[in-house]
Parts: sequence; structure tokens; C-alpha cells
Amino acid sequence: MNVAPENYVALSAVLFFIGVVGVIARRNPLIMLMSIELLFNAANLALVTYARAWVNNAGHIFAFLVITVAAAEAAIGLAIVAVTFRKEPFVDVDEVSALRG
Amino acid sequence: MLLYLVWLLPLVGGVGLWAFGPQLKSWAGPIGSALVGVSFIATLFLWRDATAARALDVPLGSWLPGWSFGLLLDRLSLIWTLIITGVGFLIHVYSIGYMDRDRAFARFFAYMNFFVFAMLTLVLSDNVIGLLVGWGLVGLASYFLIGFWFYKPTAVAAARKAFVMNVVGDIGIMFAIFLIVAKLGGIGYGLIFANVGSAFTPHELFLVCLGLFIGCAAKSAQIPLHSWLPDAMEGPTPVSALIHAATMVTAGVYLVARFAPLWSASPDAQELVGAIGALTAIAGAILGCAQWDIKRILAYSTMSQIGYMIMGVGIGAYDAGVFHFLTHAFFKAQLFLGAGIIIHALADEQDVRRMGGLRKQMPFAFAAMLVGVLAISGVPGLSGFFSKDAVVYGALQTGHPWLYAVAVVTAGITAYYMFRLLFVTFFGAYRGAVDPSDLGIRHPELAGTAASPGHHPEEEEPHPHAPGWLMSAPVAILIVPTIAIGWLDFGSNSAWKQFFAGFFPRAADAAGAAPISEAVSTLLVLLAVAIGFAVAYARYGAPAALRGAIARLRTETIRMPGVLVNAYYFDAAFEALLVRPARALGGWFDRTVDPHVIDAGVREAAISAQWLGHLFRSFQTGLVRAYALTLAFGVACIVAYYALAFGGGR
Amino acid sequence: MTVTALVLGPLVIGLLLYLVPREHGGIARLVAVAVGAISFGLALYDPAAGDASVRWLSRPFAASFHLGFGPVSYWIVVLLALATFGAALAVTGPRSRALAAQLLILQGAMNGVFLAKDLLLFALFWDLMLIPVFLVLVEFAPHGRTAWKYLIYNLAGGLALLLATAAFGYLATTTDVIGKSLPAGTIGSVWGAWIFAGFAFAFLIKTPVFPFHTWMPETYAELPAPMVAVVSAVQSKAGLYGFLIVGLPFLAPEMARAQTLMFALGAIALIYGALASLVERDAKRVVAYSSLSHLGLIVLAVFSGSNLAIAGAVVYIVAHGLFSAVLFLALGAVEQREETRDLARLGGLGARNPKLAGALMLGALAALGLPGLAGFSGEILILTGLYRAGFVWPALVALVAVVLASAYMLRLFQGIMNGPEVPDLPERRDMTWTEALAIAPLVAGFVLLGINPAPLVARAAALAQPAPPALVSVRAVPEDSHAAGAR
Amino acid sequence: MLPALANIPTGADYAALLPAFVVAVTPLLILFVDLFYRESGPWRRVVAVGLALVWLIVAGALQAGQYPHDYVAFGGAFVQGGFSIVLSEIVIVATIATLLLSIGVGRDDQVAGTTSLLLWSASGAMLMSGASNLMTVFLGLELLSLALYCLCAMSTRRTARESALKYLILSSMASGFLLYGSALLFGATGSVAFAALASATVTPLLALGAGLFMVGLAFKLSLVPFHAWTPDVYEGAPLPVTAFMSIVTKAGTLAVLARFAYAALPSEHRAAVLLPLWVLAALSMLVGNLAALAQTDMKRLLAYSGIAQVGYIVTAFAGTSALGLRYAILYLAGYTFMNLGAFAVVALMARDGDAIVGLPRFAGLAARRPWLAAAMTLFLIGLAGLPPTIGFTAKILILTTTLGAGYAWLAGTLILGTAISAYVYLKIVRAMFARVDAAHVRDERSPNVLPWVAVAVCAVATVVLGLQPLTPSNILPLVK
Repeated sequence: MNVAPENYVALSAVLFFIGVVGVIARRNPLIMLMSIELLFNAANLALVTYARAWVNNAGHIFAFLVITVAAAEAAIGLAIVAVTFRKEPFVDVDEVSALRG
Repeated sequence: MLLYLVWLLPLVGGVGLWAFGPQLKSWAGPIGSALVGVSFIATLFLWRDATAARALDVPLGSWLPGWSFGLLLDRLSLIWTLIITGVGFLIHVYSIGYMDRDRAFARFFAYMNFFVFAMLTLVLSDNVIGLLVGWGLVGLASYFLIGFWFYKPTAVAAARKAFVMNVVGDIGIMFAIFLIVAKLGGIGYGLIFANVGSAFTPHELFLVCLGLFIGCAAKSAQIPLHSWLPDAMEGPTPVSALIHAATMVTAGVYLVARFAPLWSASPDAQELVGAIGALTAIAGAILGCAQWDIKRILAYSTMSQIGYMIMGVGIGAYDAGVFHFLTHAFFKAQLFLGAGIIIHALADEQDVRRMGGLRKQMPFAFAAMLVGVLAISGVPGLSGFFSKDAVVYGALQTGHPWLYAVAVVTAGITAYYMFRLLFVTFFGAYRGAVDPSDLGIRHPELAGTAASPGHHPEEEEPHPHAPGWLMSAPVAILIVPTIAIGWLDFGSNSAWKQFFAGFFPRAADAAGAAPISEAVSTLLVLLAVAIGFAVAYARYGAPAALRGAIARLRTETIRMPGVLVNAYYFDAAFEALLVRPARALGGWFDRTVDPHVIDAGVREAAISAQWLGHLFRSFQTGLVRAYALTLAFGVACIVAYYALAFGGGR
Repeated sequence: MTVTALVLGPLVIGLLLYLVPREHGGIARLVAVAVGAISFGLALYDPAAGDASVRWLSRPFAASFHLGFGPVSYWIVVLLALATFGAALAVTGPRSRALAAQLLILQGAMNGVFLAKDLLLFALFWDLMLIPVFLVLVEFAPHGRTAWKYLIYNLAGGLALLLATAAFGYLATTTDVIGKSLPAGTIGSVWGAWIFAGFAFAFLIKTPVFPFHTWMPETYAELPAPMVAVVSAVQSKAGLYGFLIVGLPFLAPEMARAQTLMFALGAIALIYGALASLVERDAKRVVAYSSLSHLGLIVLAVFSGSNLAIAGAVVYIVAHGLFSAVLFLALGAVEQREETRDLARLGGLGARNPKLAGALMLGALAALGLPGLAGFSGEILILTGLYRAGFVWPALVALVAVVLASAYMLRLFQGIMNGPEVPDLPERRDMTWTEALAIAPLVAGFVLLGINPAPLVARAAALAQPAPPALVSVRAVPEDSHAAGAR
Repeated sequence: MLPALANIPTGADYAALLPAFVVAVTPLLILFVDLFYRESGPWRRVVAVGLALVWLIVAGALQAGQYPHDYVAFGGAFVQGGFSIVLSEIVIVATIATLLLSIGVGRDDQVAGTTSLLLWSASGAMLMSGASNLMTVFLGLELLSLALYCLCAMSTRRTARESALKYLILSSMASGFLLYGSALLFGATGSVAFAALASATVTPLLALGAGLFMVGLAFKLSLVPFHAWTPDVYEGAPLPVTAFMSIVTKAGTLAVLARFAYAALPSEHRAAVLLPLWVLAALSMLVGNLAALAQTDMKRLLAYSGIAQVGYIVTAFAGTSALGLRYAILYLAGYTFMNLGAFAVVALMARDGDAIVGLPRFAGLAARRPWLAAAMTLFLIGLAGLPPTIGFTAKILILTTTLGAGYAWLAGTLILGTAISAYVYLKIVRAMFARVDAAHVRDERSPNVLPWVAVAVCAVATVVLGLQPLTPSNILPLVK
């Protein structure tokens, strides 16, 4: 079965869009982090697709790189969320708005 | 070199006395007088050079090519220099006595010397800029001396008025200079007179003359720029004698005489100047009839007499006009100094209504004033008779019958108010002790007659007393020329006419045009004078009039027409038409336009910036999701741009 | 060497003055006086000093740290040295150190403006001279707003200047142009208009000219007297100087095109300032508005294109510097004694302060254009030049302003010195010798200049000589033609 | 057959990377040394910071030694030489200054960690300065950012954690855009190298990719409207971190932007592709300065000021002239000194080197601490673009190139922004010099004198850089 690359790209765009909306719409920082992962993975999908389309391994390498970075990012992100909300009963980014103006 | 000395000695005096006055104390007066005296003598030594075929012209320096300066002593400036230094010297001597009680004795002489310097600059200059410098500096000296008692608000105001009105004159001369420089590129008299015919169109020539005449009118108190002169009487009396009678105010006459070639080439200007002169003569004389302040009477008479001179030089009778200046310098100085003796003796009383009967206490003053009055009225044999006659007849000779008529009538009025002065002051009983209100004096302090507080440290009762020799000697000396100088111009080939033979351009239509002979004219003038005297005698001098003097003065004061009291409302008109609008406009600029119009724009811009700053601040909500939204919004905009820019073009 | 010392010396010494302990303000003052005197001596001693030049930029345009005397700037530098000398002598009070230091910094910066032979350097010093005035206003002015107003206006001008300089540099590929000439057509008409607009905006604000003047009365009123003496004497000339050295040689067609507008602004300033100072009650603001009026006259001269008027403008620039410094120093002395500048409250000081009255009088007389003093020399040259170049109406308007000048200057003098003594004014003592020493050289300057402005006129001739043909053509009447009619 | 084997990295490739490598490896040494301490004490701090300083200076020297050479390493993934060396040096200088400021901040036993993070972050920026393919860019950017997220949280203040969280979320989102843009660019050209982009034909895909890629960069540069994180993060983060962030992220990102704008776009469409960038620059100059007008906290104010200053720098790129790049980097160098100087002054006004310093604290500073006030005045007038500073010189140079490139509107906006900014900066000058009743002003002094070193160096550099003769050889070599 051979799926046209355009479809993968379209899927990645949809994923990306969902990720953006997720960051904007969700108040739970964990879900926001997940949405960010979605952004990265949407890019990965596109990269891999194009790598195949152009027959260029650079895209694959790039994707691996992104996966590594995303892992580090998730680790740091979770740590920061944990530190920030350690004493809070609920996890809500809108509560964190002391810095403004 | 001697001319430098003549010119600069008074300056040395002025600056030196100003700087070292406190150290010199009472020596200031003699030193100042001596310097002017030396200047006078030096001028006499220069007589031969000045009257030589080629007049004395000393270069001083130059600003630009064509703008070179120098001193010129020719016949005309010689006459003026002699009067300035000669009469000036006498008045300086007189002032030593007159100002003896004043705290600022040295400063007074500094100013007086400075004035002499300035006046010499004016008359000795050989170019228009130098003339203007002198013109401005005499105005300054006049300002200083009018405002000499600067703690008196009236004096301060009078000084400022005199200065500002004189600046109006200055700009007239400046305007003339513009035209001259624009046409000729230079400022020297020689250059100007050599090119009168070729460089200017008649219209331009008229404009030059008009500009110059504005200067004359301001300096010589010609209508409509005359109203500073009566106010200038706030200054000490010797000042009035020197500056506001003998010399400075006649600078206008000098100017017209100096620029005779221009005037002679511009008949329109001549008509204008003659008419203004005659108008001033009669208007001043009429106002002279309505004054009570002895110095203001003399001031209006000065205005009127200068009107004669201006009329004379204006219509082309230059030597007659200049001659009237000469005689006037003597008799008017005489009158002022005589009045000064009275004022000094009465502790600064100047209101003639509060005088009376002074003939007995002050015979010397009476004699001095009497000679002066006779001379100014044109009584035959005295100086004023000859000069006035020459001017009056000159009007007829040059074909101006209307001016002639005005001049004759003015002669009569002159006799009237001068004898009125004499009778009220010297005849009858002394009224110094009479309550001012009985004399109709409502506001003594406003009449300008109140003794100035603080000027005399020691309080003293007004008591008529004889003057010291320092004051009487100059007056006595002045009596001689007042009587005799007129004979210089006796006859058709007089010494005076010879002196100026060929100096002035000849009037367009000389003798022969006159419908009546000079003798008939003289008789007419004398008739007018006699009528004037008779009326004055009947109203003020006759025994019956003297008996009811107090009541009479009272009714006359109360019934005086407003138009005369207010000097034809010139001041009020200036106030309403110029001063108030200027101040209102200035106030509007200062208090409305600047802060509320111009600044408002800038202020609004600054406030808007602040407001925007706060607006952007309010966008910064601190909500991370909102920030993410703006981020996404920005991305959307950029994507939209690329879609538009590159999407359609494929 | 001389020119470098004139610029860097005051700047560096001014900064070093901050090392003097704060309570030893007297020492700082003495140093400032000495710097003023030395720079005066230096300028007089070495009037033919050569240029000093160090390369700064080579791209995008060539620029150098190029300093040197020019035909006009030499005299302005001399004037500035005199003014600084006088101002430094007049420094008093608990914060003398700051004032003396800022005075020197200002002197250095302004020397830089006038000695700069490079347009970029000119712009640098132009903006630099904002800072000392701003800081002094911040520290000394009673109203905080004044400093802002000064800054907003002048910085707007400074930035416009910067933009114009950048464009100029781009087109000419060099800014080392002052005193030189550019090949014709370097600055085309499209760019030229904008560049001129930028320069003119800066120059008009600095001068200032209606309607950009509103910062000036407040600044002048609230600056301490020594500072305002220097600012009004010299800083206000920077704009006019700019028109002379940038506008005339490089932007002549634009100058000619803007002539009507500039004449209108100058004439309005002339009358506006005169009328406003006729009613203003604050003595220093009276002088400020009078400056507006006087400087308007110079604007007319600069834009007339007449050599005579431009020579007059140069004379008047120096003359105005001298007499406005005298006026402000004298008013400063009055304010220090009486703690008010309100003409309605002052009066009668002349009786007890004859020397101070004399100083104020001399300043006022020079300002009102008394013949024989420097103000007159400049005025008559300008006016004659204007008229000769065919500008009859501007000349007549200026004549009206001359009359008004005498009215407001006498009002100022008499309001303070004449009339009955006001009893409740605090302190009475006549001028001290330091105050006299501060004012005397300035007075001597305007007397000498009044008697003989020839040295300045000669230098100005050098400035106006190479006037490009475009400017000559705007003259309605050829300069040297006797036959052409006056309109 | 693996084509990659054809270009196995050689010593020359690693030599190009050596300075960044030194900076990246030093933390390992620091952490290793730190293991030997049992208890907290000042020595831990001194050793950690000392090691970092020494190796940073070594790295700086190595970097400087590379100057005349050009390196194309790792098959074009990393290019060193010319302006990127200067940017790396800026990063090193900023890091050194940050270390000087951070001496008194935080607990002794954490210093090794924070120092390490700082160096890693710096190495990320250095990597970015030489990055010339999309992968290297992403790698450098993430290295820079990940360390910064942690650094922001390194304070006991609650706002520090808030700032870290915000920075994390927003920056990651921006990285996502950059990454997706990179993917699209890859898709459009089939290559991750910038060099390949330059010869590509412009398709909507390429334009869109370029747009998203630039959004990521604009976020890091905090150009409006991608600036919203800046004030909050700057305010919340510890002061030294803020100072670091304000320079280092700009330096690294600017290198990428320069390479991208100058070398990675087809020249015939360059102007159109880059137009949004100029609009962003104009918006930044206006909004940054206007918003700064209303600020009362010093760090926040400097944040907004930084937004505007980046606008000036990006303006220099307008028209993508060679000179414009030089002046942008010159301006950044000047900004580094002026801004770090200002932060150092602020650090000297707080007892622990990391307090919230409001504007009222500056009232009457000139009377209390004249030297500090004088230095601050110099930095502020420099930021305002007044002479005699690099702020003035660089600004007029930028104006000239911008005008020359035909972007008069951008030059006009720059002038307008500068006018507004004068109020922002001189407001502080005014507060310092105005006479005030200083009794109620809290006057704290940092016990630490090292920031004075930073202040002095920055002050001298601000003036000297502005007045030194600038010739092509010393201004900067051109872009590679």
C-alpha cells in the first residue's frame, strides 16, 4: 500500500494545529506539555515524510535529533511543572500570573 | 586732531564722571563744565578750517567698503557745535548751582557730558549711520536725564515714552538709510548729495525724505510724535534747557538742513514738512495757552517754535530756519534757566497758579524771563524778532500763503501765552500759601508739580530767594545774545546770509513771488503780536485782573476745555490704538497661544504615548495561554501574508 | 592642537571636577573660571590654529574627528569662552560643583559643535550638548516638567538632525564637508528637500523660531543664571550657525525654496516674541521672548541670501550672545538678592545698586539696538541687507520690532531698577567685584563690536563669498546694481 | 554504501567547534570537582565560578585565534569565521559578566549546577552562531533554551518558577514553529543546508517554511508580537540570568537570522520574503519603547527596552546589505556593554544581587552613590542613542544603511522609537539627579564588588567603541 506523501504532510499539519490549539486552550500544564510534544512530533512526521520523498536521510537524522531533544524537554518541563505546582492543590496555569503588566 | 578733542572730551567726562563720581564728589560739576568749555574753545579754533572752501573732514574707520565713518565740520555743523558746547557750557555751570542739593550730583554731570558727546556725534558725523548713532545716543541721554529722578514714577514713565517715541523716529531714519544704501551702496553725505538727481526716482526721493522726516518729527516733537516733549519736563530744569529746548530737539532742524539737497529735489516732501511744521507751530502755541505748569508752558512753546524752524527749513528757507534755531537756543535757554531759578527758589513748585508777585522777591529772575518773553514774542530789536520774521516771510517768498497765515496767527498766540506766563508768575500777589483747591487744582500730585520726596534730604519751606552766582551768571551771559544776536541777520545782505551763501540749495522761486514786501509782512506780524499782548494784559496783567486773580484762575482751570487739557487726545489715541492692542496681543501670545495651543499639541502627544504605554501594559495579562494566543495570532498574520504574496502568483 | 584643547579640555576638566569634594564648590568654580579665561586666551592667541583631524569612519561614508576654526565659528568660540568665564564667576550656592562642572561640559560640547568640520561630529556634539543642560535642569529647576520640555523639543530636533546627517552622508559619501564644497548635484532635489527639512527642523527648534519656541521661555526662566547665560548666548546660535554652514553651501536650492516659509516664521517670531515680552512678568522670560524676537531677525537675514545681511547676521549672532549673557547674569544677580523675578514685585533697586543697574542698563541698551552698541551694528547691517535684497516688507516688520524692543527692554529695566523702592524686598547690596568681573568683559565686547564690527564682517564675507548660483538667483535685486528699483 | 562515510569528521572539523566544545565540556569538570565537597561553603562557589571563568577565557582566546580563518565544518553544518566569531565572543563576554554578577546569588551548594547550566546555555548560543543548517540551528537553540528554563527557576522566589514555566511553555511552542518551519523548508528543497535554500525556487511551501522558521527566531529575539514572554520572564528570573538572557539569546539567534536572511534565500525574492521581518522590527521599536514608558520595575523596563533595541538591530538588516550586517553586529556589541552595564548597576543596588529593583530606588542616587549614578547615566544615554556612546554611532550607521537601502519608513520609525525611548531612559537619569528627600528611599548595597568590574569595563567599552575609528578591517568581516 502506497500512501501519497501529501497525506502524511496533511496529517502532520493537522497534528500541528491540534498541538497549537492544545497549548492555547488547555489550562493544565501537563496537557500543555503534551501538546508541545504533539507539535514536535508533527514536525517529525513531516520530516520523515519529506526524507522519504526526497530520498534524503537528513530528514531521518533530524527526526531522531528532535526525539532526543523532545525527551530532554519533557524531562525539564515536568520538573518545572512539579516545582511550580508542588504546593498547589490544583494544577492550573492561569493561577500562575503574578508576573504581568 | 582738535576735532577729536572737541568730540571726545565730553565722552571722557561722561564716562569718567560716571565711573568715578562718588570719589569726585562736588568736583564733578566743575570738571564736567570745564570739559565742555574746553570743547567750545577748541571749536572756536576750528572756525577757520570749518569755513574754508573745503570743510574739515576727518576719517575714523570703516566697516565695509562704502561704509566709512568720519567727522565733518562745515558751516552748518559748526553753528550747531558752537551752540551745543557754548550754551551747553553755560547750562553746565548753571547746573552746579541748581543741582547742588542732589544726591546724584556726579551722575547728573556724567549724563550731561554724555549728552554733549552724543549731540556732537550727531552733528559732526559725515555719514548717515554716524548720524543715526548720534541720533540714538542723544535719545538715550535724554532718557537718562528725563528719568534722572528715577524714584518718581512719572519721571520713569516720561523717560520711557520719550525714548520709545524717539525710536520711532530712529526707524524712520533707518528706513531712509535702507533706501540710500540700496541705491548707492554707501553711507557718506558726499556720495548721497552727489547722486541725488541720478540715483533716485522722485518717488524714492520722497520716501527717503519721509523716512528722515519721521526721525525729525520724533526728535523735534512735531505732530504727531510730539507728546513726549511736555512729559519730558519731568527732568531737572537745566536738562529741559539744554536738551529739550536749545539743542537736542532742534536736531530735526539740523537734519532737514543737512539734507537740504534731498529736500530741494523733492517738492512733495517740502510741502509735507512745511505743513507739519506750521501745524505743529500753531497747535503747540494753542496748547501753550492752556497750561499751568511753567515748564510745560515753555515746552509747548518750544514745540511751537521748532514748528517754525521746521517750517522754515522745510519750505526751503534753510538759513532762516537755522537762524531761528540759533536765536531760539539762546532765548529758550534763557527762559528755562530763568524758570529754573524760580523753581529752585520755590522748592520745586512749578505751577504758575501757586506763584504770583515774584517780581519783587526775584527781580533778577523777572528780568531774565522778561527778556526771554520779549524775544520769543518777536518784539522788535530782540533776537526772536529777526529770526521769526525771516521764517514767516520765507513762507511767503517760497509761495506758501497758507503757511504764512498760520505763522502770523501763531506769532500772536505766542505773544499771548508768553505774556500770560509772565503776568501770572510775576505780577499780583504771591499765591503759594493759597489752598490748591481754591485755585481749582484738584490733584496736585497728578499735575506734575508736587515736590519730589527724598530728592532734597533737608526739608525746607518754599521761600522765594535770590539765586547764587553760579546760577545767575549764565543767565546774565545769555541775556546778551538773546537781545543782540538777531542783528546778525539784519538787512538783505547780512552777515548770516553771507555765512551761508551758496551753502544751501536755492529755493525754487525766490523773492519776487511774494505778494507783499518784507516790511508789510513785519508789520502784520507785529500787529498779531500786539493783539496777543493786549489780550494777555487784559486777562492777566491789568490791575483789575490782578485783584481777582485767585477766582479767575479757579474758573479758568475748571472751565478749561478737555481737548486742550488732554492735548488733543493724542496720548489717549496712541494708548487705545497701539499700546492696548499690542499688550492684549502679547498677553494672548504669552498666556494662551504658547501654553494652550502650541504646547498643547506636544503635551497631547506625550500623553498619548503614555496612554499607549499603559494600554500595552494592560495587554500583558500574565496569562501564559494569552501569550500563546498572541503568538499564534502573529503566526497567522505572517502565514496570511505569505499566502497572499506567494500563493496567488504561482 | 588648539582646537582639540578647546573641545576636550573643558569636557575632561568638567568631568574631573566631580572628583572635587562636594563641599569645595569654590574650587570647582575657580577651575571653571580659569578654563573660561584660558580658552579665551587660547582662541585669541592662536586664531590661525590649524585643523585637527582623526579618521573615524570610512563606510558607509567617510567621517573624521575633524575640528578647526571657521569664518564664523572662531568668533563664536571666543564669545563662548567669554560667556563661560562670566558664567563661572557667577556660580554660587551649595551646589556650585555640579553647576561649574556642567558649565564646562557644556562649553566643551558647544565648542565641539562650532568647531566641528565634520557633519557627523557636528551631530554628535549637537546631541551631546543636550545632556548638561538637561542635567542642570533636573537638578536645579523648580518644576520637573521644564527638563522634559527642553528634552522633548531638542531631542526631536537632534534626531531629525541625525536622520538628515545619515542621509547626507549616504549621498555625499563623506560628512567631512564643513567649509568645503560638494560637486554640484550630489544631493538631488528629492533627497535634498527631506534632508533640508531634517536639518531645518533641528535648527529651528534649537534657535528657536516660532512655533517651536515654547520650550525656551521656561528653560531660560528655570535654568540657573550662569547656565542660562551660556545657553542663550551660544547654544541658541547653533541652529543659525547650522543654516550658515550646512544650509548655505550644500542645500542652497532648498534654502531658496523654503525662503517664503522661513521668512514667515522669522517675521512671526520677530513680532510674537516682542509682543509677548511686552506683557510678561517674569524678568527672565522677558529676555527669553526678546531672544525669540532677535533670533527671528537673524533667521530673516540667513535666508535673505544677501551678503550684507549675512554679514550682519554674523555680527548679530555674536552681539546677541554678548548682551543676552549680560542680561541673564545681571538678572541672576537681581534674583539672588531679591529672590524673585516678578517685575510686579521688583522695583527701585537702582537707588541702592547703581552698579548692578548700570550693568542691566547696558545689557538692555545693547538688546534694544542702541546705535553705537553691537546690537545696532548687526541690526542695521541685516536690515539694510534685507532691504537691499528686495525684501521690503520683512525689513519694515523688523523696524516695528525695533520699536517694540525699546519698549520691552525699558519696561524690564525700569520695572526692576526704577520707581519707588519696594520696602519688603530682602537684601540690598551692590554688585560684588566678582559679578562685575563676570559682566565687564562681555560689556566691553559689545561696545567694541558696536564701534567696529569690521573683523566679523570681514570673516563673514569669506563665508558668504562662495554662495552658489542658485541662492544668488533668489535675490530680487542684484547686490551691486544701483539702478534696480526697490520694491 | 553509506554516503555519509565519505565525509567522516576530521580534526579540522573539530577545530572549528573547539571553543564551543571547551565551553560545553567545562561544566563536566566543574560538576566533577564539586562532587568532592561534603558541605556547603564559599570555596565551592569560588572554585566553580573560577573554573568557569578560566575556561571561558581560554575559549575566548581560542575563538579569537580563529579570527582570520574560515572554517566549514561537518559538511557545511557548522561554519565558523567572520561575524560568527564576533558573536561567539559576545556570548563569552556576556557569560563572563553574568558570572561576575552572580557571585552573591543563590546557595553555595547550587552554584556548580547553575554555573554548568550557564555554560551549556552559552555553548548552545555559540553553536547557533556557527550553525548553517537547519539541524544545527535546532540543536543550538534547544541547548540554549533548555538550560535557560532551568536557570530561570533557580531562585527561591515564586516568580522565578512562574517565569520558568512561562518561558518553557512559550519557548517550546516557538521551537515547535521553528521546527515545523524547518520541516517545510526541508520539504521544499530536499536539503537541510542553508546553502541549498539559496538556490531553490520559491514555492508557497518554501515561503511558509521560511515564515514559520522566522517566527521561531523572532520569538527568541522577542520581536513584537512574539515578545509577550520577555517582560515576565526577565522580571521573574534571577538578575544574572536575565542579564545573560538579554544578550546571549539575541547573539545566537541573530547569527542564525543573519545567515538565513543573507545566505539562505533566493535573492530575487529575498525582499518579499523578509518584509514581515521589517514590519516586526518597526512594531518592536514602537511597542517596546511605548510599553517601557509605563514600567516601574527596572528589569521589566530593560526587558521592553531590549525589545525595542532588537528592533533597531533587525532594522540594520533591511535591504540585506553587507554593511547592514556589520552595523547590526556592531550595535549588538554596543548593546551588550550598555545593557550588561545597566544590569550590573542594578545588581549593585540589591543586597543579594537579585532583588526586584523598582524605579523609586533610583531617586537621588547621584547624591548617595555618585559613581554608580554616573555609570548608569552613561549606559542609559547610550541606550537612548545619545553621544558619546556606541549607541549613537551605531544608530547613525544603521540609519545610513537603512536609508541607503531605500527603507526610509523604517529609518523614520527608528527615529520615532528613539524619541520615545529617550523619555524611558532619561526618566531614570532624572530620578537619579533630581533633588529628593531621600529619607524614605531604601538604599541597599551589594556586598559584592565584582559587578563593579563589569560596570567599569562596560562603561569604558561603551565610550571607546563609540569613538574608535571604524574601518572595514576592524568593523567586521562580511557574512559567510
